[in-house]
Amino acid sequence: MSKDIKGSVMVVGGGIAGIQSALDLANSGFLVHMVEKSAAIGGVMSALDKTFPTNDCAM
Amino acid sequence: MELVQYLLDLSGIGRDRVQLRWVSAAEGQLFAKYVTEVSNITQEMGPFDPEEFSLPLAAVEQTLNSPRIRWLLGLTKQLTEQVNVYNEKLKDEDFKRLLQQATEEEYHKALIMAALEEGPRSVRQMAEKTGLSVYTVSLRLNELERCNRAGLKEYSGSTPIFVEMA
Amino acid sequence: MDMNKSFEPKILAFLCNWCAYAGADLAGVSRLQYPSTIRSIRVMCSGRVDPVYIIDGLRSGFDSVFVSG
Amino acid sequence: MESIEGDAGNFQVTVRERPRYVDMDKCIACGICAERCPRKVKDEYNQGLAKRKAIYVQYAQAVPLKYVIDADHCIYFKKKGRCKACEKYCPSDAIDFTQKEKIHKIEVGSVILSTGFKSFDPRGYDVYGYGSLPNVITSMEFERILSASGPFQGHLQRPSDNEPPRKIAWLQCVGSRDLHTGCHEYCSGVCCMYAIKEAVIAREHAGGDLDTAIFFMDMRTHGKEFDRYYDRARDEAGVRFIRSRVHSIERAGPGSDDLQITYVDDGGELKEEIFNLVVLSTGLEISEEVRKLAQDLGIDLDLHGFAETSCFTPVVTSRPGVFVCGAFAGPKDIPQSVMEASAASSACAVLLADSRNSLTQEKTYPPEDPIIYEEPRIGVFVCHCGINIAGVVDVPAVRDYAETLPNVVYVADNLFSCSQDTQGLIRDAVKENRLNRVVVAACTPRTHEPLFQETIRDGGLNPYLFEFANIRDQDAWVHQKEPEKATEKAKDLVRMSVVKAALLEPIEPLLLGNRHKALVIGGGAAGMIAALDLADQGFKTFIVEQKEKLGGYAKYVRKTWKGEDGRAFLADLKERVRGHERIEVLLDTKISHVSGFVGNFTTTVTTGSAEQELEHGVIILAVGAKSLKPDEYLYGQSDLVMRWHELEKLFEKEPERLEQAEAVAFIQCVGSREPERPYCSKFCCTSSLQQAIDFKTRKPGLDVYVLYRDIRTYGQREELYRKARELGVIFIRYSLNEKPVVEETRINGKDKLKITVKDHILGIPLELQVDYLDLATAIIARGDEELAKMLKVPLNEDGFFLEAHMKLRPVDFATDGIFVCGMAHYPKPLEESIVQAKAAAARAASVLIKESVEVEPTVSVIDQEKCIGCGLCEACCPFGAIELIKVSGQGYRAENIQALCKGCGICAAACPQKAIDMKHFRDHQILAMIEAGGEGR
Repeated sequence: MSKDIKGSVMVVGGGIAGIQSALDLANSGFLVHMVEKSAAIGGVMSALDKTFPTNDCAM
Repeated sequence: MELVQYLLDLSGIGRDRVQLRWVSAAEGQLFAKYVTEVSNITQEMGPFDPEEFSLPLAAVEQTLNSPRIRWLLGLTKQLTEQVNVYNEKLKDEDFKRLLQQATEEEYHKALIMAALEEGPRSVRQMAEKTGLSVYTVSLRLNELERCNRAGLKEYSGSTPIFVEMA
Repeated sequence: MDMNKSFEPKILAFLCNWCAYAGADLAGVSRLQYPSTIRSIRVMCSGRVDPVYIIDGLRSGFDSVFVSG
Repeated sequence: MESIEGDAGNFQVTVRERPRYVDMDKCIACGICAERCPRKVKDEYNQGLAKRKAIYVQYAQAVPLKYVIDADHCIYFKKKGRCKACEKYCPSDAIDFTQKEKIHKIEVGSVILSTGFKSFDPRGYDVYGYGSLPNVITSMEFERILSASGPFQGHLQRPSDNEPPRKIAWLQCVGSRDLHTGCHEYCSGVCCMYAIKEAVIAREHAGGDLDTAIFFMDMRTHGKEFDRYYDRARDEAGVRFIRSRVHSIERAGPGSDDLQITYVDDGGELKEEIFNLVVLSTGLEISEEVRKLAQDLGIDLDLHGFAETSCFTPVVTSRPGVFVCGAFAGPKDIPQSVMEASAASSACAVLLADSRNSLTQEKTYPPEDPIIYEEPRIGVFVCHCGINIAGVVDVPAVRDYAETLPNVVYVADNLFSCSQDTQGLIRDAVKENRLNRVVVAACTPRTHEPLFQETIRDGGLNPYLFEFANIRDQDAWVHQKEPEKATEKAKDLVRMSVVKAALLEPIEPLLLGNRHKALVIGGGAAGMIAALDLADQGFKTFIVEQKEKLGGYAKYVRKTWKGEDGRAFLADLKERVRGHERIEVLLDTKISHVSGFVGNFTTTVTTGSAEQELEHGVIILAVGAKSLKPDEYLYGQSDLVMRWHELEKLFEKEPERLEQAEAVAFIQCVGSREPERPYCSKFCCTSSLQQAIDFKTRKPGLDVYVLYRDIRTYGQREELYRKARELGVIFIRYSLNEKPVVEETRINGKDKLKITVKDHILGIPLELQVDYLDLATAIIARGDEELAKMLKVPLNEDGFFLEAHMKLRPVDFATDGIFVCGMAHYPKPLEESIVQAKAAAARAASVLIKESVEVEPTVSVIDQEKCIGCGLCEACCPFGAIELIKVSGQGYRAENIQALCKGCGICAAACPQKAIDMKHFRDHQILAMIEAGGEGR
């Protein structure tokens, strides 16, 4: 592996998984670049009305 | 909390005016059930009129704030699970009796003080106002006099009139 | 005092943040319906509830006090 | 994203940024542009059920909340140079038609692909008439119909005539578990649960008068608390569950918008039923676009387009340094995606550990405004929460009422107070109106208080100058049928909060040291993986295992469902753990005491008779679970009855037994999904089928029976179910109230078992004679009440550890610094334990890297002038957070140890001198709230 390791990560996709990865990495001291093809992050989960099994609001 | 309920009974307010229930974070259902329960109990008791009970309320509050009761409460565990300075361990029921007795005494004192707050009074007047017997009033008044919380003001005829001391 | 049927009790509630308050939130999440009689105050533990608060609640116009931890 | 060049640790990624034609710095998201835009376009966010403009925001809570021009539909771009209405009306000059596509070259150490899934499009699959029958819709469309921010504002209506439907059917497995061209043979894993949820919520919206039916093949509610949800939907909400695969939907009659479903019921009878609306539970699939991207990046995909991964390294792709998580790695639900996301971040952190903190900056806040020490100027913000609050409580009335309260100088109401733009509004309102106290009336402080505290901090206020009024969880949601009373209650709660807010005072943060070490409790696969990930990131880690060796339940896993060698993996894992310089393993060791808090735990452990204290900053719970030893089906009475991996082991040790056997049977759900244990043990179906396939492959003449209630080979494990059927494994369904009966018998001088089970199609009892019976018994919790109590973390009703949030915080607890993974959380297959272990490591690492730990500063304050040194507080404090110290000339005085104080306030309530008060819950603050609450009688 090259000696010069970059302390940054690119996350491709801004859905719930991408957001969680990005948050964890940022909280652990890494710079995160997030790439999302649509105009806003949130992915499919943001379009759900409620989530099971607690019926919490997906927002 | 048991003590508060005891005091509420003593004062005629009624122990059911305070309700205690345990609910854990996972027991939403239980919470809803308890609120319904407490609502129904309260509904049955009817509205509470703080004006009517202003004297007992003041006395209960004073009792709860009295160092003697706070001490006893705070030491519950120590007194019942360990030993006191005389190397005695109190049984639960003995401690309960002790606490109740102390509470009752303190409450009566507080009632008398609350009555005196409204102005100088004779023993008989105090008994009337507080609903206590003349004998009880004399006993407690004596104690209050000893710790300088109440004192003799004057005689109205041959009847002594007492006042609260600063 | 007349026992008016339309009497709506007003109840002061002290809820422990970690237990009863969370339980109350869960009741909400599960949409369990209960009477709209309580006004709750969040405390960090039911042990915070000084007995004097109860008397104060009654004096302030509540019909009863509900402590839940 | 265009391409990745370079190697792990040092990639150059080329990204193409599409122009928005809106200047992100200037756009204030006022919406005037969209109002003026003359071009209407189908709104894909609302699944085409509504229209949006050619300039738009995706949804009201979008991040970033900035408008964007859809060049494919914009009149300016279509007819060169025309229109420009948006540019004309934009108050902040944010429209910029000259923006061009930009190519960025970004250098990164690693890449995570979380490209997600696309919902199966049933258009090409004409048996369901989707596209031609207006009232046949997909589940995603139905989600939008239910949503308060959706096309019908949350009112339940059907597309054809906007009438409320009275009967709705859900059809499961649309595009999934289906071998037709264009469909997928895998199970999408989430549709059963979302269909039940939609049915339950639809009934809630419709107010009970709605008939809901779900047509399904196997009900796959295998996740935590899922079976309970299913039971409640059936028994309490009255959702009908019909076990049948529907083959066609037809118009109910000429001119009718209703739909006729023809199906064969459980008993083989042909039935017809008419519904007003049919929802297709469409599965998850990988889009062409993502497949192409993967190909360009050199990532191997499996047959179905999901990223190829191993069960042992679930987030690792075929290209080193490129990781994957979420639905791209296989169909899965939200918590599993969230766990994988954390796991992927852990994998990146291991790879890049040496360069940690090289490129990041700490977030800074503006200095606190001295205004916080002036007279209270309170701002009150009342939240609609879509229709969650506003549907019951009269929000504008509450807002207007708040304006009349003392010290209130600013009021506002917001659709979603938690959205990023509203956060900006609150921050600006604080600054513009010189507010120094903020009250938000919304959902619940337990989830959202930190968010608003952060917001006012950005506005220059101390975070403790904030007060929450809970008007959703404890008001709107629980008094849905009494809107007036709920509004009254909301006003009372706001008044109480305002009164407290006026008395709030700033509180300084409390910073404590951090021990950069971890304790992992449990030395199974999950515990070892978590320890390795942490140790590889540079943190010293202890593993405490109560047994005399490492391995846990994983030692029974001979093969993963993908066929990989479980034992070799475990052996390698143990080797790596033992050889790691930063891991210390303590076997035969029990936890006897835990004290402290995040960053500063001290745990006493006992090995034999020796005791020692471990100091560490985080705890990962990986205590695992065990399988039930049942007292039914002759287990323990007949040598021919075994459970789980026992039969497999027997055939391995004594192959002649398999040679001589003529028939074997498996019974599923033994002790699971019963009233006593109403949950699914999740991986028993997969495990039994693996064995069934193995036996059948080795000996094709063997009769293999699987007695089941629902086959739950969720996700891509469905392949096993198909394979087993192909090989001739015989599946017989039984129901809970007619369990199979097992008896001992002798046939031709050989001990055998006779199993009687009712065939659900023929309705008659079947008799099976088998040589061996293997029971898939429930996976049960270890009974960790004591440990849970020591750590002060909750267990659920089934004895598994209960995480902080089922969806979004699947490895955290409400108590900071403690995490859970593996079967201690819920029964799960090895690969999911590994994911969760890595996730726990990622979450733990984010605590361990910090220099210091910030703890809640809402602790006790002791007035030593009033204190008489009686020691009652010291005696009653449950956390040992108060001690008596000697003060010269005054005897003893109480002093608090802030780090240990949890802010419970028992000491304050007990102090006879009233010398103790609690920050943020001060005596006079609470008394003021009581008084304010009692007003108005």
